[in-house]
Amino acid sequence: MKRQIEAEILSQRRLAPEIYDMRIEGGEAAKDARPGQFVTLYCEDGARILPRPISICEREGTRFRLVYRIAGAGTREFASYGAGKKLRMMGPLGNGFPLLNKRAILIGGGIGIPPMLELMKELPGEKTAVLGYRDRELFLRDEFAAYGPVATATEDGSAGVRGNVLDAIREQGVEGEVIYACGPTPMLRAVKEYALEKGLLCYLSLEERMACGIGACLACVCRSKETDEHTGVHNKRVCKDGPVFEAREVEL
Amino acid sequence: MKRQIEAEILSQRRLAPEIYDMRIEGGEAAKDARPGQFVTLYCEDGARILPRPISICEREGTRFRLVYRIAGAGTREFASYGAGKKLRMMGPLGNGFPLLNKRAILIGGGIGIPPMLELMKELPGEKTAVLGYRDRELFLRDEFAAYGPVATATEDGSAGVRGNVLDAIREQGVEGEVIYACGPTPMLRAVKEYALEKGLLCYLSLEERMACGIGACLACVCRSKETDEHTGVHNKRVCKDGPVFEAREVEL
Amino acid sequence: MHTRVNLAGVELKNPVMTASGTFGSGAEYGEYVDLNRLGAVVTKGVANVPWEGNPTPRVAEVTGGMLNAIGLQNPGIDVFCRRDIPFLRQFDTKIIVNVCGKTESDYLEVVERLADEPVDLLEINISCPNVKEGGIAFGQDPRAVEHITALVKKKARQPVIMKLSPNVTDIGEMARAAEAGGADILSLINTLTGMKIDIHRRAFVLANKTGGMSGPAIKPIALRMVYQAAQAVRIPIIGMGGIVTAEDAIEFILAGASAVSIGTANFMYPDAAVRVIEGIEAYMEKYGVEDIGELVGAVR
Amino acid sequence: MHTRVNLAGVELKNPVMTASGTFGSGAEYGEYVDLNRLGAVVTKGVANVPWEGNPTPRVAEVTGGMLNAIGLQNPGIDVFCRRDIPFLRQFDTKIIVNVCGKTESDYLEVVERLADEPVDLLEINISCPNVKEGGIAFGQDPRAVEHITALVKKKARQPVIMKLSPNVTDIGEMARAAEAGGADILSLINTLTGMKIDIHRRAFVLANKTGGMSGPAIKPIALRMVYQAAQAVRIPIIGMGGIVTAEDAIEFILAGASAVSIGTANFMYPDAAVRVIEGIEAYMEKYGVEDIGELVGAVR
Repeated sequence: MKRQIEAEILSQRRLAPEIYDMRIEGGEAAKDARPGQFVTLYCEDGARILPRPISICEREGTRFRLVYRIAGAGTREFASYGAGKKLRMMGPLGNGFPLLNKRAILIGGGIGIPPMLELMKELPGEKTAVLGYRDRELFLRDEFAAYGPVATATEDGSAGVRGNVLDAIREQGVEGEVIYACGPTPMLRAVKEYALEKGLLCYLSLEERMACGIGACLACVCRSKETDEHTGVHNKRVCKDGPVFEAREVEL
Repeated sequence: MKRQIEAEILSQRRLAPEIYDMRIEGGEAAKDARPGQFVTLYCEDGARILPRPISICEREGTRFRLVYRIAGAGTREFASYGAGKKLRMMGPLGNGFPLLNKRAILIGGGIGIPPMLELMKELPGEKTAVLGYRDRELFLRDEFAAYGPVATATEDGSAGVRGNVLDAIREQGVEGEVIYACGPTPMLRAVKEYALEKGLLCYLSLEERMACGIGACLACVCRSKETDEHTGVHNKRVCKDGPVFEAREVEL
Repeated sequence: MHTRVNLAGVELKNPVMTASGTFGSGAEYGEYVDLNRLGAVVTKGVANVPWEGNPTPRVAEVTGGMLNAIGLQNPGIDVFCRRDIPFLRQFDTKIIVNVCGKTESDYLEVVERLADEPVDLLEINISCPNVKEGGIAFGQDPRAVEHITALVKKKARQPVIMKLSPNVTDIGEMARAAEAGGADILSLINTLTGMKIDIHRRAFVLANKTGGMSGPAIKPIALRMVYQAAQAVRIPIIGMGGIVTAEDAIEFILAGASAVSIGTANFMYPDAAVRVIEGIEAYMEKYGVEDIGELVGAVR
Repeated sequence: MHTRVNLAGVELKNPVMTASGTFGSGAEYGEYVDLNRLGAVVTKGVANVPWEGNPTPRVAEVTGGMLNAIGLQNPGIDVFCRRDIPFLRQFDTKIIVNVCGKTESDYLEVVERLADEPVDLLEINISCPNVKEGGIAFGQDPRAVEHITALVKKKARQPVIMKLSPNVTDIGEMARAAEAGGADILSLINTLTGMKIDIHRRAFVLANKTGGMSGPAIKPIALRMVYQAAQAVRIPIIGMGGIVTAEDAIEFILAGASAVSIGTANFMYPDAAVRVIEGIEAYMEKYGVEDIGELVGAVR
């Protein structure tokens, strides 16, 4: 039976302003983790009751590396903890990216970058990372470079191509057969359009406000093209059926 | 202007099961503290919004020593913190005991014992402490002994006189001209009766559930014999007019 | 010592069930908790046809609780009967189906469809604040409550639980209306209507503007209403609203609830219901309570 | 940039005041906060004669909030006029007197007694859940709300704020009733009736059994009701219920409140009101809001 565990933080450091890098012991269940899955962390503060979904940046043995942005009081609480602190955790959750043996473009935007790192490690074929940042705080970029070429875009032009990830792809002539992407919805929408235009297979990792994190509460749905088998309507559950969807499956 | 401060915990240790001993930096305001006053400590957990009143056990310069019992989630939270942690704090609050130059009996029962220690130190005249415990966990007793004779009662008879503080007074022939007491209401009621019977001056430190801690909300009232000047009715505010009352002033 | 409770002739092994909408039909939480331990599983609301529910965001966290505006998304009664009832039948727990509708005939269609299904109790949801039609509209007027209760009772083969809305002036009046309509059991409270605004975007956080508030924050209000309802009627009450721990559950039982539901707490601890069951047993042991019925309404 | 608001002809330097019952008449909190900074001080409820209030315990903490059943203890209007009004007159802030009563004539006696006193606004408390007679009984029926409002308006020399109870099915209906009765301003919400039980003693925690719930936990409900009331009437609204931070206050303003009250937060941070004022100013600066009126009801 799966369970919520008391997970011990192994280390934590600040990677960039508001971006934290936590290593946490995930137990036996962690061994089954796939790139693109996530965990849920629970606050200790009794005023904050809902779990926070956090994508898995890397997994080594039973240990997770979680790189996350402070987005509110809950993630600020997490960021305040150091090694030795235990937090309730569930996961890995969700479906994860399919590992295809095709030439791949991995697109990460902002806090959508971390989950692409484990994928970059595990994809068997040729692969290029395209990372979109706000500014010169290029967290994790060098780590991607260990596994393949990296194209960079920054909104303010302070590094790489000025503009967004698609600007970088076009300007640097990045090519592939399959796209994997995680980032803000406007980015995903543009990536989907680009993939359809180029006739590329495309997997998108979506984000939506969650409650249960395991598919029971139907909070985090997205619009699906077809009637979903589970829900009986045009909705898929981001936490359970996703967070990764083939781009044509979902409406953004 | 008075204020709520961010007070730094200087040290904390466990004195007995569920009884903790915290030293905390009280700032300039601490210098005016009198025996029998209290501070309010605020939880960090957002689910617990009300301050916890804690009696002042000792005060040295700007530092308070607070000895308290874990009575719920809030005090359990306080007990979890070590040196360096900062907590919001107000105080000293309340009136405190009058320091009379008379032969004094200081009666403390259970978690009513700690505030009597500072009083034991500061009273100018001859004084005897009478301390009532549940069992052989005689926290603070030895520290009282440095300032005068101590009579002890335990409910289970494991130390001193078996019974309550009045049993100890009678059995050990403790005498004086003024009684100061802090402890559970049944004890205070018995002490008041004893004092009236013996014709002794008697000051009681009361406890009642508080909200604001400074006299505004009228939560922690006690019944007063006379119409109270502030409230216009037969109620006095434990936090502001008390916690110390001349026994004849209040109905228990 | 035993924790069995009898609700309108249906005997539950213990008084702890899951609150509708927080537990699906048990399949997802079944991976985290042994469903055989539960007194009953109360399913997410099911209508005569599939409902798409509301746009997202559908949830928001608030101090000590959450808002939801799922909008009763459900696959419709056909899928439910084909998939969810057989799933739940595998377990040694009672099955309570939460029934929702937009019109009277919607409710009745589902109730009739369930007549020959192996479900133990029906819970009629006349108190969902998140759907435009039906739902709460039936639950805020005593005449409407009595009327829909009577209609359902005429068709229902299983005993009927009427689930009451807390968004009313006088919960006792609503409880009496349901009892007058023939309800076998009451359950309360459904969620309290709440709102959250994003001051930076200057917009409602929920796509539906308002949502139903649940979680520990609402417990004192729920407890008060359960107490008031218990004073108002003779039929048993299933109490819910912010129950996380056994201590919470016992408060509701002492206030007059014969059974309790665990809702939002499932999102905090997937095994919350089992923790509550174990805690109730420990309490009964500590205080020498032989029959949990001794505790029902013991504080008044 | 300015934060001035005009409430029925009374200009407040900023929209932040203290909620009745949490701030006494300002004397105690005046040691911790500069009363000159506040838009107004709303006093604890005052009746025609002294009230003893309820037995203790009068308060209990709950998740993210508290219950109180003070029972409107007050020294009566004579002491109030002699002591509290002169005290408040020392400060550059508006004085709003909260008026309570058990009967219509109690309210009117206080209103008439205040006619020649230098107070700026009257707030009529028809929504206290903790007194047996009067209080909330006037606040849960729209006809009663309109009636008492009209009676008070006939006698009052100062503009009248009607303070509404959230323990109702339809807050919009209550708001319209007060407006129809001639109210100049509405304030909401008062506390939600709640309960807490001590499972070990098997007894109510509050001597009064139930108490009024306040604090951050109730904010979503309060915000929803302020929004609904603002949609229902044209008169200004003073919003309150769980406001601790400037962000909370701005939510209420965006939902339609022209001003806000800080209540239970005073118990958490004695300078909560000033923190809120400063935070509102910072928000206005950040977003280039020239006049706080631009924000009132900007989300709908």
